Amino acid sequence: MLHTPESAAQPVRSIAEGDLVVVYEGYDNMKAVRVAANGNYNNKYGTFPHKDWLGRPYGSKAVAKKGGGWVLLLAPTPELWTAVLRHRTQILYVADISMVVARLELRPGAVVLESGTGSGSLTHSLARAVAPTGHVWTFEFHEQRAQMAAKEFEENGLGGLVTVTQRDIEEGGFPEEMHGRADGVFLDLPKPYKVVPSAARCIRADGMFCAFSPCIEQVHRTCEALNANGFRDIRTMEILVRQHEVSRQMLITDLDAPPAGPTKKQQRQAQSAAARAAKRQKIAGGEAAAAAAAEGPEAAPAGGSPEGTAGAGDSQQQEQGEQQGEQQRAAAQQAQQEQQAQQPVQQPQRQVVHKPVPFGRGHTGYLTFARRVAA
Amino acid sequence: MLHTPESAAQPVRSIAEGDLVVVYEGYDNMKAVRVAANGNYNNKYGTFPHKDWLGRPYGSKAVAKKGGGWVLLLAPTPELWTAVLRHRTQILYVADISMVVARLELRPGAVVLESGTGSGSLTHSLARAVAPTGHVWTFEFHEQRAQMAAKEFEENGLGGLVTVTQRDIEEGGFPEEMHGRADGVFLDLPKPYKVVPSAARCIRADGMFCAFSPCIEQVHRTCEALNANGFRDIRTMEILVRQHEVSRQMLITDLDAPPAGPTKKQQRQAQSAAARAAKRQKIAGGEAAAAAAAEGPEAAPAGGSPEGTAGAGDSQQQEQGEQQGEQQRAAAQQAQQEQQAQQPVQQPQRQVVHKPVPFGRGHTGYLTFARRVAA
Amino acid sequence: MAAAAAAAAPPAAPGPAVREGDTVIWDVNGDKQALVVVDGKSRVKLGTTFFSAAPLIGCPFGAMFTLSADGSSLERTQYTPLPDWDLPDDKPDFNTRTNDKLVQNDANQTLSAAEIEAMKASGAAGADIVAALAANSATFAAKTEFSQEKYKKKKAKKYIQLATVRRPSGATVAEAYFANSPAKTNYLRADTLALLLTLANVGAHARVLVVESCGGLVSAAALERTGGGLSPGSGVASAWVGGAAAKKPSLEIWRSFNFSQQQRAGLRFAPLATLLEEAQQAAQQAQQQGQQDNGQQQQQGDGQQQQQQQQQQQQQQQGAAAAAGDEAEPMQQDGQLQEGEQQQQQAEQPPANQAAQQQPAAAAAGAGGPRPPFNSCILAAPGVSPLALVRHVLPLLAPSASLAVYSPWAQPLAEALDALRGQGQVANLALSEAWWREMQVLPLRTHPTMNMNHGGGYILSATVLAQK
Amino acid sequence: MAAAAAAAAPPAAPGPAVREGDTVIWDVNGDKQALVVVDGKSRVKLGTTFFSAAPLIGCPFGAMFTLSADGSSLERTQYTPLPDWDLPDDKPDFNTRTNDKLVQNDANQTLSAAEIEAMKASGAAGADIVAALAANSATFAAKTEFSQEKYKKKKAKKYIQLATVRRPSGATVAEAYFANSPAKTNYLRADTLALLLTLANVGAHARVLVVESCGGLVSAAALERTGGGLSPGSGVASAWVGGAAAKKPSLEIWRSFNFSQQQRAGLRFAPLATLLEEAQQAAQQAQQQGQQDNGQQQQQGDGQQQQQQQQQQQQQQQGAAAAAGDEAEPMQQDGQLQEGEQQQQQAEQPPANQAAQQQPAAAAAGAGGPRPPFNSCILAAPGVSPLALVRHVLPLLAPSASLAVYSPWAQPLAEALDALRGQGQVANLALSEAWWREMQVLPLRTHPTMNMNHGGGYILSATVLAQK
Repeated sequence: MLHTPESAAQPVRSIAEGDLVVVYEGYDNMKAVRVAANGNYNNKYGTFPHKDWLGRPYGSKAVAKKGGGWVLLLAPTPELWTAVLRHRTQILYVADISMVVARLELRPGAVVLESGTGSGSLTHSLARAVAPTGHVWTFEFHEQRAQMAAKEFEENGLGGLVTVTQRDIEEGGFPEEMHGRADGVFLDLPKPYKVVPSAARCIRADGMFCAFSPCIEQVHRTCEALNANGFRDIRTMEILVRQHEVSRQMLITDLDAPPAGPTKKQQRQAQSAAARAAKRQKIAGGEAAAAAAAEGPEAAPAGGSPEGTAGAGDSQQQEQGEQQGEQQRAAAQQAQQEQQAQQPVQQPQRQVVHKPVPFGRGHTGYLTFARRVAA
Repeated sequence: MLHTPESAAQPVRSIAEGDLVVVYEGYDNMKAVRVAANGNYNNKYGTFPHKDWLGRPYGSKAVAKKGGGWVLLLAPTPELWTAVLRHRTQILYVADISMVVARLELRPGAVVLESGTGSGSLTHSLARAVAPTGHVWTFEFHEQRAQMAAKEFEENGLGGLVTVTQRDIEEGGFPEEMHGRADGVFLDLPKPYKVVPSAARCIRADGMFCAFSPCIEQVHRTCEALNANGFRDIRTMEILVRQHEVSRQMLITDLDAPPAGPTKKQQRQAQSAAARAAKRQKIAGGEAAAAAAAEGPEAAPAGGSPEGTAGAGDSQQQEQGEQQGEQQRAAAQQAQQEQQAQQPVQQPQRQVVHKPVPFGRGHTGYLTFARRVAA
Repeated sequence: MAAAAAAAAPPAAPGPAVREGDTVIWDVNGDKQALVVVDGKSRVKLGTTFFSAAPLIGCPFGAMFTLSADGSSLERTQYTPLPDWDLPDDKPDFNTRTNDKLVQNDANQTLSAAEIEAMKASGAAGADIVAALAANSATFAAKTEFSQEKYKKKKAKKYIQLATVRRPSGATVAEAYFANSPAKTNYLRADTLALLLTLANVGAHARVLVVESCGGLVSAAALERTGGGLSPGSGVASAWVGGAAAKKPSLEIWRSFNFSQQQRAGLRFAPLATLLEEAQQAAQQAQQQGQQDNGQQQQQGDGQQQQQQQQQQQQQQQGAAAAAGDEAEPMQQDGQLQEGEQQQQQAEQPPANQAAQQQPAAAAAGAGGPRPPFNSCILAAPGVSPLALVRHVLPLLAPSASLAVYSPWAQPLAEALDALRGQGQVANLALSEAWWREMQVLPLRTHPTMNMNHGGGYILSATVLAQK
Repeated sequence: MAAAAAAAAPPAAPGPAVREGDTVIWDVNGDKQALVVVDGKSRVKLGTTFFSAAPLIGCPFGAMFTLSADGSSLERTQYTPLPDWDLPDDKPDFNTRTNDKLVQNDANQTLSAAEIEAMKASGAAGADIVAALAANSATFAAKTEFSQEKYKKKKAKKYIQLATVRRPSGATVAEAYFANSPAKTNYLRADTLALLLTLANVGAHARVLVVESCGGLVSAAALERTGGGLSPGSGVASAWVGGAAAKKPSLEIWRSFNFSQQQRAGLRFAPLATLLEEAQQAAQQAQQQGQQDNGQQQQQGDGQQQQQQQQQQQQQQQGAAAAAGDEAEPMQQDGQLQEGEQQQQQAEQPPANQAAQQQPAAAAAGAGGPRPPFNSCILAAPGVSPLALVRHVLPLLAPSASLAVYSPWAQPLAEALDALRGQGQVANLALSEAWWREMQVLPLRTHPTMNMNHGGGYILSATVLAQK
């Protein structure tokens, strides 16, 4: 999960029994798998025996026992873990995480307190930031969650860096033995303002405080408490990340030409090309690939425009197309290229364009930072 | 300012004495001018006698008496007025304005109440939306401002559509004679929640309410008051507009080639080409144009990169360059094209790119809409 | 508390009511919207059942309906304030609990299915059932605020069926399509539409040119803003590319706007090629006229002459259009959203108050819609190169006309801006992006919404310059 | 109220203190920041005067200074809570007034210039003067909240001079440059830098490759996160394009980070061409070794062998680097912000605790910085085509390495994504844009800030795949 002296000495790492592998099927479609000598990974593309993976470098492609479907075997990172972990609570995502780690000014050797542990998404990044000599003390009110988190940290090799404790921080504050020891404190609690006095006792001079609150009312009370409890540089901020989808569009430039839709023959050609490509490449699920090619997810012109390429779907299909695994995409591309090669003059140049993925994550929470007064 | 039966019959309008003209010198650099037979417009590019403008169509270029500087004479619109009006208060800009007009569901014939009038920026757009048979009743607490606004509306030809009244709406509510008469109410006041009961009396069933509040605390109280006073579909939203700057960038693709900066000779050529272009075109300020060309605002590669075109400035200069008037820009482009023509093989293709203008307007206010309950 | 205050709010003055033949937006729980033509035969869906839309006739827009206690009919219902606001700000225990002891397990509801059925049978309101479910959930109190909201929303969806009759307007129709069938309006967001109308300076007496692939939404919203053809020459021309012989694309959303005959007469459909030909003819005539009237002040002369020509030409064109079938296409209710076939079929009948539109009365002021030159232009056809399209329509635009171009992709607009900059055809060029966001405003629970639409797209705007 | 509570807050446990030779960020009023090397000779500016920085030595980071009453020296000052929060939420008259009767006129201040001077002379704090000005302004009370804030900020800028001694870190240095000399770090925003470090999986023991045109900020921030070369092979290689003979660009910002000798030893500067040559050599040797060790389990063998080779090579390289002047460049303090020539000159002296870095002690673990393959890579050189650069560095990256590419423009990254997609070299491709915003949180005045930075740029991220 984290870099180690071993990975520093040997960055080309091989998969071994007991390893955690992130199996990548497509963007936003990944699973965490623990490698067992007699284990199998199954998905709609087929069965993948773990033993075939052993000794191969991370980043390799694994092919299914039958049918030619494939997946990618990636080395786990805190970011990939965030994408595959089991949600026990609402989790923090990469934008908030990166901001928290940066503005808590964490670095190797730092000591950080976290409450609550939740699903442990942030905890992995905190551990990476303070490794190898620092420590994350993380507290969770909910007993079952605390136990599950502790088990996961241990399994993911963070046992020496992270200590999980079941404790009601809002009521009892941080344990006394933490006083004066923290370089940073992170709170993701309904009432962070109740914990500000305790945090002030824990954070050394010039150390940093951060609270994550979805609602502005809690932020307001937290800022007020920070101002009254020996903090300054109180700053509240929000960070969102939006993803852009990239496609090739064929925009009409000859405005007097009557819109010539593709002929039936061209449509048939495109479909059979896709089917051939899928078969020849032995990629997963020829049927799915052919369907994707027929939809032409990357080549569809703007929905609603009467002009279209072979079997182009409307924009909605196009967006679904963007979310499809790279397997279908590859087949569709292959099919298109084949079609283009066959009809070089009839296919105008497509332009690469990008736009934000329209329906995305919005607000997650406000991050409030403050610096402990030196004197 | 607004479309009229006359402009509908004759959309190619000519400038006449007494007209309001928006003099355009560059993006974000415009002035409102009232045309007088013996008037002169002066700027750094020269003197422009108004009489030269008479009878020419709006959208024409006017050339200075000496030196060849030019400006553009645009017909006023509510949007251009928002860009040139005198700020007596914080004003609403196009994004908020468009949202207010759309979600108040204004249309020709509608009756709308506004408080306060402020600088009259929104009022112009409200008037356009309800013209020719509707009416804007606008109220302003501040006496001097009310008088100034009334004068401006009269001068801009909105006299028959807009009535300004000096009144403390927060304390006294809308006048009783407005009860039941409004299709929409717009409030831009420190305490809009105090006016909600009066607004409820004025708005007819299924009519719309809108309040603009910079701070969330006022929004909160307003929503609570709306819920208690016969409104539903209470929605609070924010709309920002960011501008993108478009430039041409030459990105390095040969990564093994040593970075060859432009020769002194090339630099000299670029500068003299710009100077020639400025002189030949008789565009304003040859000196400024040459300077812009030397800076190469549109051709500068990413600041900090050691490779550059002739005299390319750093990114900061580049951004200033983006803000420059089109006059310098045109000269710079001309100079570059000339230079490219002279050295066709040494100038790689530049790519058109865009990015948000980094330092822009952020939050303006929250817009809270609500619909008056039918029964 | 809130309820008491609401009782004190006086009844509103009457607003517009639903007439037979009107289109309404039938909005169920704020989740699903359907465009329905209200007549004796059409039906609306609430819960899982279709009901006759007849009870809607004569109702004020904004009226709300629920199921009757026995579920057999629609019932008008009175609005009551939302209970969200009853929570005092200082309620000590609110928002305190985390899911601290909660073991994940679905058997926490003590209210049995039979009891819930009994409540429904006895005519309990959906809101009461949701409240009962929350009160009888062993885990509800231990949930975080977010989990509580989620739980209540889920249950409300199941047990509360509240429909609102909304008046179609640019804003409400845009939102209904965007939420239900966004592909039909090419994902045009309501705020982007609002910006386009503003940046293109659309208003009464404007001569508006629209080229769109948004199903007619842009043309209809523009027509609403012009009030129809209120004066000779004004209104909206909705045009398309592909030469004079190109088939008209689907642009039928205007049918949902309940335009009067007179308003409808301000809307015109034509291939761009036809408009370009008209512009050329007008220019030739103007030139001839200009040579004759050489002594007059030229611009003014052109104007008067052009006006006369236009009126003549419009009258001619009207006859021609009727003959050529400009209006003769079938009344497909493309605007149909989410609802089933039954309504679809109803909707395809021409509504009573729109059927008369081909009658001679349409020959009133503005009839036939505007001809070039236009002083307002919206291009919202992202499948067409924006640069090519702007250059194509420039001959149709009057000097100082306002131009706004929409695309979901920034790059084609950026390239258009780059190519148009400094060429003397347009000024005031800007490439803008709207960032729109809703807030949840509730006691101790105020924050921007967690789901967000990032797809507002980009707008290129400019002012057209006079050409020599 | 707030002040009383603050008095109750116990003093904090001690944190790090300023040592002679350290660089600090001298932050005046939160408006202007300067990077200053603190030694006996350097000077810092407060108000209009330069003072010796000597009093900073030994101070805790976070210490605050003001002018002494007579303005002749720096004085440590105690923190007091901000008065903004003293306003009770229910104060009835707050935020009520609009500028209702205010006639625009500047002669509304009843406090004379002489009186203000007298206050200053008598040692009144700047905050007191601002308060007096507000109290004696005839128009202050009638102003809106926004006008009041603006007024107080303007006056505070004039009368309050408060400097804070900040510890340089990735976050604080990035913000200082962005606020004061953004061109020097190529407008890289602090939140974008943070995202790059996360998406590239930078941490202790990582082997990081950086190619940047941000003055060295990215390399330094990455080195901070790795803790220096904590283990053999780990650390940061900061590289540039242009062939083996290309001049090293300015990458000196690491000098502001107060790295220890050992940490600094994990940072390496080299042309990309040199790294590519090393990678090729390593591949050849691995192949030879692989042929010899044919019986072993191959991957593991490669690893061990490679490790041994690396250690050998690093030792060799170190000597070579010293000879070739890899470290011999002048200690230009490029990081100097806003301040005058005096400090610039000071800063150009090598600070005491950094001067030793060429000594043999640097031969400790990680010395010389990492060699290929790298398992973490940040490309932040927007002047170089992202596609060309990614393809160029791919041979340097280990399978499953994390890659993050920054550009202020989306289009070059989109084209790179399009070209790389489905080619089997990388997976998990994403093009992201960060949207970052600060809030003002104050009683009855909570809202997002009115000025906003839209220039966070775009990030292309991916995971590298194993090649056959």
